[in-house]
Amino acid sequence: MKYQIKRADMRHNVDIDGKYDFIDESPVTVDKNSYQVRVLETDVNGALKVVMINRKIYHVSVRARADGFPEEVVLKGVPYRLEVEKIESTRYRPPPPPKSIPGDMLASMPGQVVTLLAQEGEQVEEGQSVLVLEAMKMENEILAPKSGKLVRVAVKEGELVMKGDPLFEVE
Amino acid sequence: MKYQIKRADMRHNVDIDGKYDFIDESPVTVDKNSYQVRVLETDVNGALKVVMINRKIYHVSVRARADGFPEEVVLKGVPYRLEVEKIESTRYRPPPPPKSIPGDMLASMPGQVVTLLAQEGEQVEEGQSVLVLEAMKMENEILAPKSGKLVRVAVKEGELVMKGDPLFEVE
Amino acid sequence: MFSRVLIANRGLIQANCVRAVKELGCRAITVYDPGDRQNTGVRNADESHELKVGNSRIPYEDIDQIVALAEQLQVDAVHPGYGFLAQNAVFRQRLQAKGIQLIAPGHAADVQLEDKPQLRRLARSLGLPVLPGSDTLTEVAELKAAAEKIGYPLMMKASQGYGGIGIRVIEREADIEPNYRQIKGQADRYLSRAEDVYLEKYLPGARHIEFPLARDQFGNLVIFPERECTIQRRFRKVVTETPSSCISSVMRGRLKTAVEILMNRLKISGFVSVEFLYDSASDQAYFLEINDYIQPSHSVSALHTGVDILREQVSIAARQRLTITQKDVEPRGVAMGVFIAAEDPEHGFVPSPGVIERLHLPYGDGVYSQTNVCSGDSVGTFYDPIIALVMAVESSRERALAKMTTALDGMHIDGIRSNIPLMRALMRYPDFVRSQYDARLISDGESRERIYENFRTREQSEIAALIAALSIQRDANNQNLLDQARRDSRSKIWDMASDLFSRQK
Amino acid sequence: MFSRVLIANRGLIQANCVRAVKELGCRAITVYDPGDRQNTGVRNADESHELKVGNSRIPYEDIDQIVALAEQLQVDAVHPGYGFLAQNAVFRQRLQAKGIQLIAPGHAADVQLEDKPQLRRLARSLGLPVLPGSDTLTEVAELKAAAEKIGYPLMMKASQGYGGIGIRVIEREADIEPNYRQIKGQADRYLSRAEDVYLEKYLPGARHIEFPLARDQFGNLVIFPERECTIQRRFRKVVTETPSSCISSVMRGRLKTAVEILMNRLKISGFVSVEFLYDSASDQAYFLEINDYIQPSHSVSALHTGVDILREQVSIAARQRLTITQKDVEPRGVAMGVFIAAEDPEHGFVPSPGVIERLHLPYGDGVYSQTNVCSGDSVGTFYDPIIALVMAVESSRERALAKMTTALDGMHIDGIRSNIPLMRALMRYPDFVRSQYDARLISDGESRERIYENFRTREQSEIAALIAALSIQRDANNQNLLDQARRDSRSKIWDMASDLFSRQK
Repeated sequence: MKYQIKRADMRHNVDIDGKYDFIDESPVTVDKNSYQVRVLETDVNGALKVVMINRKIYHVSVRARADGFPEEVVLKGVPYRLEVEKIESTRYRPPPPPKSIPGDMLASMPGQVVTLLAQEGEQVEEGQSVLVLEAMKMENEILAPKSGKLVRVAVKEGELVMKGDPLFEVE
Repeated sequence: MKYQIKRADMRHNVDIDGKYDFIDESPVTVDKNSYQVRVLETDVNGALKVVMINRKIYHVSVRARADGFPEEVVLKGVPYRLEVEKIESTRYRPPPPPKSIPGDMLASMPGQVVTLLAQEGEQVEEGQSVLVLEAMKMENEILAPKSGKLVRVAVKEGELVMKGDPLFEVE
Repeated sequence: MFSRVLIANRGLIQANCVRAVKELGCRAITVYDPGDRQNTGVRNADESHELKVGNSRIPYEDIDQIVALAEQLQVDAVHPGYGFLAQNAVFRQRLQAKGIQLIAPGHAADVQLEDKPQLRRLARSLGLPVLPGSDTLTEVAELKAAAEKIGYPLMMKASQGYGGIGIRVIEREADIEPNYRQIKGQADRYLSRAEDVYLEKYLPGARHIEFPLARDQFGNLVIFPERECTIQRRFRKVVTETPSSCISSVMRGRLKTAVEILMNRLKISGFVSVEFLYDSASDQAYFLEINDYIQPSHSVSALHTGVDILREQVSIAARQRLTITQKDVEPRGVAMGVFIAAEDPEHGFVPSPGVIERLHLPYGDGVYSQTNVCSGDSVGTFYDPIIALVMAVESSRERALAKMTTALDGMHIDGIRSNIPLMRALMRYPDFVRSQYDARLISDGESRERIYENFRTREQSEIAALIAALSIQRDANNQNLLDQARRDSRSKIWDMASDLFSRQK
Repeated sequence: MFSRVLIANRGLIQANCVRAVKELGCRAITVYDPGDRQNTGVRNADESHELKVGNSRIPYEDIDQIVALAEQLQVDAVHPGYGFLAQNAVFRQRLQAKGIQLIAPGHAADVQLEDKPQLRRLARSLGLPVLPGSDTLTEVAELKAAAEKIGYPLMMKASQGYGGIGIRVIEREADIEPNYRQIKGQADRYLSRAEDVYLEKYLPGARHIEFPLARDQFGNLVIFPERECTIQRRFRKVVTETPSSCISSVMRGRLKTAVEILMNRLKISGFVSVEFLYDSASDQAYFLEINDYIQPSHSVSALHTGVDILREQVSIAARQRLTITQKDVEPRGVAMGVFIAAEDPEHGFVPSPGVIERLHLPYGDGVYSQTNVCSGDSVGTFYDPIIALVMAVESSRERALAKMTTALDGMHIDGIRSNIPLMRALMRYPDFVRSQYDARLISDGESRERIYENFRTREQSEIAALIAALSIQRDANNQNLLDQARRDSRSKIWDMASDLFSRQK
């Protein structure tokens, strides 16, 4: 199959032959270059962990969107945000990118809410600090994911939150 | 219960009260000294791994003879060979020490037999080299455990052995 | 010398203090959070005492409990390490009341090292340049008036702040009130006089230079080669270089003289570092503060000079003479240290807790690493996310940079995110290599993205695309196999599929 | 400079070579046994090639495979590290035939560094003292005759031996034949001329001193402070100190001059160390051999002097000039290194394979550790059991010893046996502390037991007895509970028992 993948302002064309399972070294073409690829290790779900490319070992991780399509590849620790734009195949199509940014914010780590910087009902701008969460002895400002009305603030100052707890929602 | 334990040319009298389980700090008397003892960690079989004695953490391991009685205590890595001589209790008695040294020698590690230094049927002295086993790129001389006749040599030069394989037997 | 010393900290500094105290022939006693029982320092101490975990979840900050224990254990002195209670005046007083010494610098009776505005006044009176700023203030109106006089941008700082606590950049008058509220809120949990703040002119383009030094009670003074620690995130030091690459030897001499004057006036006894801001545009340095605790970066100076700084520190506190002279610390080459933290620079340095599946530290000629974790350990969220210090020593800065670059390329932490990739990228970033940067270099998001982008080559971008495509391809392939299997359950395809899956594991 | 360098080794030296080669701007290519894929050096190399494992089980010694790979990959040079093929003349010739350079010292055409009897003759002709000994011999009768002339005890050594391979102490004539057979048997697997041996007078009371040095193709020579490596087990170095504590500065000067004469005569280009035996009773030193490969102990010299020895070594091989001068390596304090091995000194140093459950390395001011394993790794039986190097630097030997003692007390390996306890005991042993010892100190069983016994205090003995008793007591207690439970199955005792067991886990 042929993939078109956008990374920053570059577009890469990746051509992968379906007949390989990459347990042995097999070729993949990216733009004008050919790479010899071998999968050395995957996790229990089959996600790529260690890949050898042109004889160099890469520890990788692939972060997927909710629909399962990759949105970030971490290569030897360096994150590459990318988007799968096109797949040439009779059977598979990339889904359209999500239309709207979700406005609810969940705690990404356990911690303590030390300061609320905006009130329920207020209008907030994208990137504005809504509250300060302290974890690992450091303050983390939690920003509004988009501009809009702060319809709900789910926590109080001084409250302890666990990872995944809802913090607030912007509409 | 009271224990008498011999270590090198010293005899220690240990007095342990049966009512403690040592999950909390509890006293044990050794000779004229009292020690506060708490068991911090055991393995799945209940064998001691980490013990706090007078507030100092000791990582220990106890090696037992075939009959289950301790013969070596390793304290922060230092081995102490000892013998339980007497237990004052109505129910428990230490068994007599084994009467004869077994004459068969098993491989204590995987390796390759590189040289046989004595032939089957030969008379050997305790401590005499019978064969050389190479493991980890180093030669290990395997000695006769007692004096007697080498009744069986179970391996050939060049042979690979696994841990526990019989090597030879002295009678 | 002391006979019993309590070490009230965790991790690397705990183990290092246990070591130093034992080398001096004292009994090393320590405390631990139940979750820290495996820590090296706990295993090595002559006595270890488990702390009860209260509501604060951080027993190392539990003054009542630690003071009670220190008294009960009849220790002569307490080593606080850094962070936690290292600069807590209440802790020091409580110990003093029990006749127990906190291992912290002694000084002239008429000054308080933790009162930063007072130190600024004193430094100015001795002829040291200090930045325009205010005295201690507690009212928003006063703060606004003082800010007007100093001019924006400026820094608002808790008067007793340390370690990045209670410090904010103020761009305009409207920022004063909310920031004062936030500083007070944070300081309330760490400092005894949370309402005290002061203002200081903000020099965004300046570099941070500090002179570590030891001075004993007999007035013997040794000033170590200065450390540069301009690369910070959230006002915490990430990269340390010694000596600094941005100051001339004339400036170095001038600052050393200033340090000497200040130390003799303050009658310091102990180990401190005197911090300056250096503005390269005007070739002017300003006294900033005195760090009156042993800093994590001290390890870089120890490697550079061969001096056991911790041992000297404990020894001075016990009223011993310094065992080194100025000659012993003359610079020899360049040493560099990078703190590796379990945090995610891509997402505003949020902590990245989790299990370290595997940890590869770099080692080699001139490359030395230290850590307080093992493969298999969990990184929690309650403590400082620093998990390792990587150091390089070389004959020149150019070589030290090359060595640090290769060292960081050879460091891997599987299982959690860390700042390693950012540090690798930083070592290759032209402005850093040319020593033309300031404290915003990695703390500013846009600047950080430039550093990354410089590090992302065309080839790596192609490989990232390849990985993304391969990841879908394999999903699709697995799907194919399973689809076919469902259609023809009598075929051998189930075996093929299960074979494929088992080979992937 | 080279453009592509193949590193044919594993573990710490592989990672260190990958690092050095990358710092020099070359492409670092390496090979690995499939079981070593996680090794740091493999992850860090620009290219890694998996070796096929043949019957020998040690693919790093597979000359055919590695030479073929080196040719196919078009490398300029091969770094052999130490051990394996580092001193294999066949390997060197095979590479040379393909136009590939082995990174090993160059020398005058009329000598062969691996031929030890030849070197002994040459050294004697230059006026260096050598021990009474024989030329290369291959017949038992000749060996007996030569031994008669030299006098017992003596050493029988494979002429091309290295790293403890093919070396035996001979006490009497009857030992000659069996030992010759054993040496030949062992040498057969490592050396190309296994039948060649020579005899040398054995000085049991002597100390081992070696002078590491670098000499480039332009004749520039830098002699590093000497290393003492008298503490050995099975003729392998365990403890390294630099400089040595047993020779006077007059002797040091004399030996340095001897080294200089020898090196200039041999026209060495590269990094070697020249080893002497020093007999303190007669204050006389004897030339022993030239170690023509980078030694594991080089890390101690690198820490002591701040010189990147590996990088200089690769750079000299690439016909570059030395970047250091004699002044750069003047001794500054004392450095000490202890090799930690997964072996059991209580049982004749047998290897102790197994899984490292947890590994705590010591770190601190002046304490630097290096390892090639992680917690959770297995220690196999096919490779060298060295798993870590602990180093200390200090201003004096006394302080270095105190530091190393505390460092070793703070090192823990859970899961396997190691030589750590013996090393802790050694650092406290009066003869070692007073520097009055010889090479038998830890290799001799009785001497080793004395070292242990000195370390076993009355208190520790009591605690050992306590642990033994406690261990039985708990077994008995558990038995009681279960006995009672069987008698009265309606009681709550099952719950108590299962509760007790679950709390123990």
